[in-house]
Amino acid sequence: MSQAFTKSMARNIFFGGSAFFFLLLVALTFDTMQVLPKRDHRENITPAVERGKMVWEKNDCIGCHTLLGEGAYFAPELGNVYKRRGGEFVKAWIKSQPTKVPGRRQMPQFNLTDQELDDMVAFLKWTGEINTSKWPPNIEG
Amino acid sequence: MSTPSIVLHSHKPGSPPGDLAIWFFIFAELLAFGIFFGSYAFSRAHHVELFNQSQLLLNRESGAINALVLITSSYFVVRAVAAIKQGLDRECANWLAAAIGLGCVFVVIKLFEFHAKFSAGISLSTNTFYMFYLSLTIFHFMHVILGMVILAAVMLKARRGGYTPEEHTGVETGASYWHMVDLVWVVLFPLVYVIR
Amino acid sequence: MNTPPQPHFVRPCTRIWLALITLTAVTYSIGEAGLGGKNIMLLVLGITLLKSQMIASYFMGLRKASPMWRIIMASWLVIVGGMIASAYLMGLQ
Amino acid sequence: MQYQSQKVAMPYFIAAIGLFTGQILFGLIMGLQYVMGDFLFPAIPFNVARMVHTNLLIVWLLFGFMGAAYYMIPEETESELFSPKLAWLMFWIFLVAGALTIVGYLLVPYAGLAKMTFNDLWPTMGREFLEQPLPTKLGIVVVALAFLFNISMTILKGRKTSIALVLLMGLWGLAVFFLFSFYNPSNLVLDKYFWWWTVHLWVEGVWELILGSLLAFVLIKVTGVDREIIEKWLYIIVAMTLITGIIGTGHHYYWIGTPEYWQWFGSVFSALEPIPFFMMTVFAFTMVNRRRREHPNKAATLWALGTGVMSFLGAGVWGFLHTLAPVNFYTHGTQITAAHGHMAFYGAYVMVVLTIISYAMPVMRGRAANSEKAQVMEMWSFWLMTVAIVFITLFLTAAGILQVWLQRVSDTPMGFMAAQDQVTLFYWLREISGVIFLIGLITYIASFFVGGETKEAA
Repeated sequence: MSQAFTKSMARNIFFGGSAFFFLLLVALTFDTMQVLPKRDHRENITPAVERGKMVWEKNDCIGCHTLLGEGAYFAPELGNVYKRRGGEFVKAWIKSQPTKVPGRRQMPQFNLTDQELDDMVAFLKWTGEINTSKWPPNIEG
Repeated sequence: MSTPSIVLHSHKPGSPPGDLAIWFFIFAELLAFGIFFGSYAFSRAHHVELFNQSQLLLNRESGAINALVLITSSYFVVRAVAAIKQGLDRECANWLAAAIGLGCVFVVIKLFEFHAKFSAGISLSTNTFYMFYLSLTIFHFMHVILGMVILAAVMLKARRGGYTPEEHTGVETGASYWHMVDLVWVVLFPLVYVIR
Repeated sequence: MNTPPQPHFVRPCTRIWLALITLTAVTYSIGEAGLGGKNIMLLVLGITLLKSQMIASYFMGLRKASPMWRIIMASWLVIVGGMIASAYLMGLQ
Repeated sequence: MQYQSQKVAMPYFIAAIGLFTGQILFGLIMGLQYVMGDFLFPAIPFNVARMVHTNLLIVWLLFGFMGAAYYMIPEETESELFSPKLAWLMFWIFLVAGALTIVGYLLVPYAGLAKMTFNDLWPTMGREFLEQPLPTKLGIVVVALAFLFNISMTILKGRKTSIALVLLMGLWGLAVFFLFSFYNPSNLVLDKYFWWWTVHLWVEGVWELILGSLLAFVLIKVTGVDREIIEKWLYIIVAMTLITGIIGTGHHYYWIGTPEYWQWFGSVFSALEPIPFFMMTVFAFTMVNRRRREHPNKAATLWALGTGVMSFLGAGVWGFLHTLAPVNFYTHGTQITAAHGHMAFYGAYVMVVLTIISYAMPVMRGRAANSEKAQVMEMWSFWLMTVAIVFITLFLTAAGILQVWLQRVSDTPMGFMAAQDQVTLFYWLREISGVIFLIGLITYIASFFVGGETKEAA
């Protein structure tokens, strides 16, 4: 490489460039935080929804399912399951697991109390109402 | 002992003025801006009416004045490079100070324009046109500030006599970056403020 | 130590600067007149590419650089100009 | 090996390879569960196997990075490590904490583990890659701080080279962005938004600094090209990495509720993210072509070149495949993401750690390079593992394309499980490639124990 390209200039570009774009990320984050309330309807976060998120996390549902497309790809997307199946189906399904059909993918029995089941449904219902720019493409998720 | 007349220049003949690394950064920035200009143009093709309508609310005077300001400050930087090649440190620093001064004018005009838009309730999420208008102008605005920081650093070093006719790559590096910032606005102004 | 003569590029750059100022004024007046349509767009785009080429060659000093650099800059201008023009024409249909 | 304290890297490398083997074993279990749904159920349900697989991956890479730092920094700064004892202590704490966590995942139902480890006090569990209980997370912070203290003090009192500086920034960045894993708001959108500041700004931000500095170090040693040129390239590569990668975070903000301008910013900047990886490939090959010495360690050179190519393919090409918003709309949350994940992690981070291990281990054992026989075996392992990962990625890409077609694009979309049944063939083929990968890994481990006359000490 020619001598015309000095290390100190390259270092300045590294520092200047990364600081510049980190500032831009912070600025965009600031704007996003202003706009988010209108898109995620945080006013609908009831204590049940909060408890539901805790139930979701305590049982590592993300270890098999995806939520808004992020997680494990072993089991269906649950971001829009409330719209796809409805709350009662979700509760009945969780209570009736595992199916024990040989060779099929199995979901463990989590022994959730009725309160936890209702909270989980509230959380999934709220998640389904987030404005995700019309994702997923169809109800199958 | 007579000073050698020929200019000992560590500069590789044929490579553009200033440090090659800054040219690498210039073309990376031009690539990013180019993709943004393309995205603007093609999404305008899908919402011609919306873009034309929203464009009316832009303050074309401030855009034009800013174009003149940046072109003139670019010219001042050319004069600064010329001065340092003659070994006139003080004059070079003064030209750079003038260029930074005009940069401040640009920043002030831009701040007024943004303030007007934000207080009118226009934001990145208003519609696709304003999303592009604000993204492009804010992204360019930050480049102007970074350019002014670079020019300020070069000016201080020039004032301290840090450059000589034989070795002033730093001044040319800062100049090239500043010209890139001006070049981007020369393309951005007609695209966003004029073409309809 | 006598001061070396003024570099050769200052005089042309002054002329380029004045040309850029006038071309910007022309673009601005087109905008003020609120003209639209294909020909106006091509005119404005032509002016913009001319201004950009002037800045790149004279202000940025690419005129004296090896052809590779001039080609890179020119191709950037052509691609961006091409995108803007083709997108505009697409929008007309 | 000029500095005795460099030897502290040895346990870190050994632990790294050990955990790597564990990661692959659980990967094979999961691969089988994809085709035989009730394999090892309920003893090891899929989510537990996945936690172990992903957590082992991250922990063994961290061991590799720390080992690499302990090996490189004394040599870069031309001074002994600040405190080898502290390094040994941290090694055992991190290994024990990691082992306990994995045992906890396997033996205790996750909800029980959460209760046992005071998760209610400060809930941070149950999120992908960050499933560790609170005590483990706090342990990681302690180990990271002690490690950074050790490395930073060594650099402060020694020679400050660009490679050491970039590595230090990468490691400090890693620690800083890990702190975002402690932020777990009840609003899912905020939770995900800052979750990505740990995950994305790691693997597409500061980890690339570590990758760059490790690769630069090995290239200097193996090619003998002078430091000035290599460090210039390093700065430009890591500059482009952060310039594109920081706003590249936007390609995770398309569909999680964040405003729609992220679809433009995310697409534009993440489309530029392959550039630094392409530059790394050109960098590696240019340096090796212009080498000024014939280093006896051919295997390490192969690993270094392989890192450049595979990181460009896996992170660059396969990343670009599904990074543009209109494409991502259909491929988000499908096997395409898994395909990119496998090749990117292997190509960029697994290979660079194996590069530094392949270079450093012989030196720490008192010779410039292993015997011809050992190096041939190591090269066999390189090709077995690399080709296996390429096939895993190809099969998962095929599965992903079919899944997108059946479940997302078609007018009569199939349900999730119905679509999965259609792609089972590719899961079988992926599992076979996984077994070949394991054979490659076993060959790699075996190559350390092969005798034969070795090259003279460096």
